[in-house]
Amino acid sequence: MTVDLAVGIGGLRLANPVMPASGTFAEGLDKAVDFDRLGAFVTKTITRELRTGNPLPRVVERPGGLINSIGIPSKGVPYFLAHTLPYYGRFRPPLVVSISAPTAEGFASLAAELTRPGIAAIEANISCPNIEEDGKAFAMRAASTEAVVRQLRAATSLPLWVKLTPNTGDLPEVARAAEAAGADALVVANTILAMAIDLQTFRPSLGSVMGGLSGPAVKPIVLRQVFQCAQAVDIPVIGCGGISTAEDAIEYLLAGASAVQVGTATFVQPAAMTTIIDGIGRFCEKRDIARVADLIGAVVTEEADQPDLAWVAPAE
Amino acid sequence: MTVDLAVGIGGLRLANPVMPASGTFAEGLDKAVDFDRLGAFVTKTITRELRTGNPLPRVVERPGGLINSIGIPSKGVPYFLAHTLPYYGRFRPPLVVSISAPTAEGFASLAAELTRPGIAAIEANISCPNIEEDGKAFAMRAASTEAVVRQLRAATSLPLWVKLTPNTGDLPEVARAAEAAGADALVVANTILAMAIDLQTFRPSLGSVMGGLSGPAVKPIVLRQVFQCAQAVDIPVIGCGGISTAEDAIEYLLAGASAVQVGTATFVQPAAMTTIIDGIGRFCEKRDIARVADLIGAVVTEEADQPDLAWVAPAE
Amino acid sequence: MATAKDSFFIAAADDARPPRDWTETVVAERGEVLLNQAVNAEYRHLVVRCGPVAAKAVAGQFFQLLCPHPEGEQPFLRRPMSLYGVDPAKSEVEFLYKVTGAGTRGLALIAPGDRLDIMGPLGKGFDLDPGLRHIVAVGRGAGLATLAPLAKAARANGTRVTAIFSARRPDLLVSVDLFRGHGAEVITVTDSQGTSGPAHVERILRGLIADGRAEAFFTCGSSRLMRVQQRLAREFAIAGQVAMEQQMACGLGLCFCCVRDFHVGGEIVHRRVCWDGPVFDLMEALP
Amino acid sequence: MATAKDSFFIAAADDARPPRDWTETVVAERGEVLLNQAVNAEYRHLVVRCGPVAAKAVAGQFFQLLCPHPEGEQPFLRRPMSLYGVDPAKSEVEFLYKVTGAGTRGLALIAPGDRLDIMGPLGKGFDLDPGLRHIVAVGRGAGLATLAPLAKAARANGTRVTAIFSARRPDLLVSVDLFRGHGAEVITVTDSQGTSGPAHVERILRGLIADGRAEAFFTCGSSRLMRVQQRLAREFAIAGQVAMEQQMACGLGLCFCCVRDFHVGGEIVHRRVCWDGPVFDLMEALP
Ligand SMILES: Cc1cc2nc3c(=O)[nH]c(=O)nc-3n(C[C@H](O)[C@H](O)[C@H](O)COP(=O)(O)OP(=O)(O)OC[C@H]3O[C@@H](n4cnc5c(N)ncnc54)[C@H](O)[C@@H]3O)c2cc1C
Ligand SMILES: Cc1cc2nc3c(=O)[nH]c(=O)nc-3n(C[C@H](O)[C@H](O)[C@H](O)COP(=O)(O)OP(=O)(O)OC[C@H]3O[C@@H](n4cnc5c(N)ncnc54)[C@H](O)[C@@H]3O)c2cc1C
Ligand SMILES: Cc1cc2nc3c(=O)[nH]c(=O)nc-3n(C[C@H](O)[C@H](O)[C@H](O)COP(=O)(O)O)c2cc1C
Ligand SMILES: Cc1cc2nc3c(=O)[nH]c(=O)nc-3n(C[C@H](O)[C@H](O)[C@H](O)COP(=O)(O)O)c2cc1C
Ligand code: FES
Ligand code: FES
Repeated sequence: MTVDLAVGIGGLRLANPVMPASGTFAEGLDKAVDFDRLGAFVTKTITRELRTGNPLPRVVERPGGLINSIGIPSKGVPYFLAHTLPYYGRFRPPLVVSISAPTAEGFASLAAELTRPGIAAIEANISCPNIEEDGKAFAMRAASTEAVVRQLRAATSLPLWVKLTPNTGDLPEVARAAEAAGADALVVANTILAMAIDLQTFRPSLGSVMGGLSGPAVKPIVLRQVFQCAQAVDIPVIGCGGISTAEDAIEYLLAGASAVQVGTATFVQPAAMTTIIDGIGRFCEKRDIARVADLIGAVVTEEADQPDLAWVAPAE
Repeated sequence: MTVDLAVGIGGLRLANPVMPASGTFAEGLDKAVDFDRLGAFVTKTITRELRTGNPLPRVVERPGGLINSIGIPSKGVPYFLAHTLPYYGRFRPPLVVSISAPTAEGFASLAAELTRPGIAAIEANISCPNIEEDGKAFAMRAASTEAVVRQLRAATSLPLWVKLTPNTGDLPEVARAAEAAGADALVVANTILAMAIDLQTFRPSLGSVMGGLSGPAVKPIVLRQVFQCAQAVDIPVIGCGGISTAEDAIEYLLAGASAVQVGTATFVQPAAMTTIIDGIGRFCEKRDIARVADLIGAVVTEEADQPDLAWVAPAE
Repeated sequence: MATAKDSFFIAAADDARPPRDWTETVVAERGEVLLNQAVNAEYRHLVVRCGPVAAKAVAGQFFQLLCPHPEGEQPFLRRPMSLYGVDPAKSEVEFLYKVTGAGTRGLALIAPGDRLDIMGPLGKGFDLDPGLRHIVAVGRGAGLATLAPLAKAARANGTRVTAIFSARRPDLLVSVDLFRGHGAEVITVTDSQGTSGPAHVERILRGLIADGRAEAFFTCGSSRLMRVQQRLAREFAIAGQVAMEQQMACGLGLCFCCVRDFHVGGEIVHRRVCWDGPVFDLMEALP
Repeated sequence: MATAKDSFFIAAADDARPPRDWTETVVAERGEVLLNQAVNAEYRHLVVRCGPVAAKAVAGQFFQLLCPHPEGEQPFLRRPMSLYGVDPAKSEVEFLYKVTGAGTRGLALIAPGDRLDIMGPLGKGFDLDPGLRHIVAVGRGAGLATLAPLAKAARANGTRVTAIFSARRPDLLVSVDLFRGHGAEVITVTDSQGTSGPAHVERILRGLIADGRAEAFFTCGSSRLMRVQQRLAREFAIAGQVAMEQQMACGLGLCFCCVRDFHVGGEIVHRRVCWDGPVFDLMEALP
């Protein structure tokens, strides 16, 4: 049996559901992975302005994951257009460009500038502070999400993916707001705000005090968020958080993800993405599942009992 | 050097800063731990009505933690007063009773009924659905937190601890609301809503679909939340999330916790709490720290660089 | 900051009280592994050196083992295993386990000389009335492990044991010699020989009852066979005890994840298998 | 639900294009450990059997090792280690490491015959001009590990090497014999003998320059000594290369956690040590 691995993300067809997570992928991985095997490329978030990124140390490891505060070192748009864009043009997978800006207008104008051949979709990383409001990330609230996505939608004809933050308590509302404003897909989610303190020095382990947790430790949390978002919206959800194995990816597909992004796992096993693609194929084959798309949202909850979530915050 | 391990929680003096987390402690632990060594007792959350708890399976393990949906099996108040209260009266540590109710008034009347000798403090577990609003947990929002804490404050003269949920995106606001309404201390935090799916059956691994993640995996996240809350309020914060070792506990104290609660670690090492107490003492001794209270909030952040949290949701 | 109110204290704890006379009755200790070997295609026999507290374990009690991590897997919780044998003089406890998942895969990796963190003894064991003359023990699968120390204890009381062992195939029967060594008579029934069905076992049990050799039932490991015994126990007013299993986390009655339904005084109630059991009255158990 | 829009597709990927001719140049593979033993109180020598890709490693490159977990610790990321030796014929790579924390504690536990997941070769190695006749290699601590394969490669080019080795105490000097075996002249300086200070090393270097034995500097492991060489390099217009370290996560230029400041064309710029280095132009490096 040959398994059909293809999935569709809001009109964009991917040869398989596995792609890198923004900020954990760059040209160098080509040494270890055949890029033509990936479902898509997703760039590190770029900004219009030049940035150097955060102070060091930028990474600290914890059991089952890492906290990072890389920030967004960015060489700006001209560099991106001159170097990065043509580089990825050589390969088959579609190129998704992750963007960020401090204002809704900044997002929109960057998206407009990037609406050009060779770019298959825009991923708007709206987990960044909105300097026009109180500095809270756009994705923390439904209203600010809706506002920025609406401007983005007006600015580009490209498929628009919106990457949400796991740090909000209103995820389903935020997801619905992004959908209502015209997002073609949601990426759930960015890293979870976290902290570590060095017991030798009594200082935070990261140069910027707090950072984002990623890796296996966050998987059960983000899986729940993907499940909630997939229930809340009709557009595809792309799962991202702690995926290291094919089993992790399949859990996300079952929970409702139409595709997955792999980040931190690549740091530990550079070939993680292709290993996952192979594993998903084998899983489907063994179970006589003809299309990987049949796994999407296939979790069986109908007969599950009603929860008594008396001391756990409920779904919404 | 003898290290002074005592800490104060809003007027209540604890012989040391280590106590159990609600729902992970009961009479049975007396077989493995000398109860008189604990900083305090914290009971499983009780409710007025009789409850059986959630459907099985109630627990699923993940790397570095477990997801549970025990719910609150409760034998009700008369049983508690007749059996549990006298049982703990035999020991030295103060007894903190965790309570829950579906309405603010229910919380208040339960607190009033429990305001009696032998109970040293009330811990209000407000991470439970508020059936008068949209079913969201009280602790998800500042307004509902303030409302329930205000009624509780009016109902009891006992020290009032308020246990917050880590699932909100507004934690500092919620913390400030609890303080403003009269809380004597905050417990940060309950479990993080999570999910797991069984790849054999395609069913959720828990009978109630979602559950709460606890254990080492959540530590970096909850540590960050304790840091944020301790910055936001003047009342003591009790840290709770993934503490397994003395080092974990000290990290929480440095981040601003005045005491810590230990939950899941006890399931793996029943003597975890006393091991942690001993370890904190040794740490202070080695570093010539005379009072464990000197560790509280001692993290050094003044010289830390300003973060460029462009793709991580900022502190608030 | 957080310490604003610390200046005056209400002394809620009465530190002046004299220390209680407390000793631990459950320990988690890193015992030396003395043996860890396969006894057949499914089961492995594990012997661990332990301290005096663990060596007080009795039949029907269990331990929670902290299993090493096999490559690529991270069992987080301990795994419950019934006491299969105990020698207080030599300070040794024994287990019989089947490799079924990550935890037991990790267990299988341990070599003699390694240390294994065992926590116990846990739960309520069998209540063995020394006045009994003839009892029947019915076990299947790992249930045999649980019944083995019962056979030994019965012998010490002068109680005779007839054991009915059920397994999928004859080569998967374990502990037959051990039971015979404890003076028990062993009757084996297997799926492959078509002898393990409830009807056939019921015939055997009726025979034992008729012979006066079934003053009490002790069972573990098969709810089908438990139901047969419940029926007979009701019919002939025979007492019985059953050791139950349930997924566990704490093993000490703290977490309430291991509850099962029991039928007590006309009502269905929840009991914690780790704390109220694992041994329960036969008539109260529900499959 | 999520698949609502899947009915029509824009084929963004040109699946018809012929497959590229791609081969991996970095692998993560589980190589057999052939040796893992202490060479002195601080350093251990590790030899791992590898495949053909890893065996192409050159001096100055590094590998990322996936360290086993020591009891109670869980190093999550790989640990970077310089190539200390490589034998393409035997398919072996060698490392020299110091136990400093959880990862290297885990490494120290591996026994010959065990498997270790090594990933590499990574980074930009030394650029060794075959026209050079005399070079100087200055190393301290683990820096000596990095320079060892350079000495071997230099010899293959017919380039003569004078190596200055710095350490806290004479007994902590490693690889002296290895370097001599590669035909290098070795000068040792130590803190305990008071010979390792920058002033003394500068005198030695000035001597080598005067003798025409310093056509290029290669250095690793000491920023104090690097600064001395930078000064002399500027004064005498001598080329130089330095291998730098920085905490790493991915090792492949993906994550930007390993950046350092470099001085390039009058500007301070960030460079990724794992990708743009670890070997950099001596004059661009900042301590
Ligand atoms: C009181 C008690 C005594 C036991 N005594 C023995 C014994 O003497 N010998 C023996 O081989 N086994 C015994 N078991 C069962 C044993 O605990 C499980 O087989 C073991 O926990 C499986 O762990 P694992 O990591 O290998 O497999 P997992 O991957 O955790 O599970 C494999 C399968 O076993 C099931 N399982 C997991 N935990 C339990 C559990 N606690 N009880 C029942 N099923 C479970 C899972 O649902 C799954 O289907 C006992 C269980 C209990 C509760
Ligand atoms: C390119 C490169 C090549 C290296 N080559 C060698 C070598 O050949 N032999 C050798 O012994 N060591 C080498 N190192 C250093 C080695 O990587 C660290 O000592 C190791 O990662 C420490 O890991 P640990 O878990 O044992 O200690 P940890 O507990 O992680 O750290 C112990 C101490 O080492 C520091 N440290 C951690 N990671 C690094 C790092 N990547 N670079 C520098 N310091 C670090 C920590 O800040 C801490 O002070 C090299 C480092 C780099 C970047
Ligand atoms: C080092 C690092 C850098 C990251 N940079 C970005 C970024 O620039 N933009 C973004 O949207 N997410 C960024 N992320 C978040 C990841 O894309 C992803 O959402 C997160 O790591 C969770 O996935 P994982 O557990 O598979 O790593 C970064 C993560 C890491 C670890
Ligand atoms: C099995 C289990 C039951 C719990 N029951 C309660 C409860 O009844 N009330 C409550 O406030 N928190 C409850 N909690 C949450 C814990 O008190 C604690 O907040 C959480 O587990 C995080 O701490 P830990 O990582 O140390 O376990 C429970 C946690 C577990 C694991
Ligand atoms: S396993 Fe925790 S109560 Fe039984
Ligand atoms: S370690 Fe990731 S970029 Fe260098």
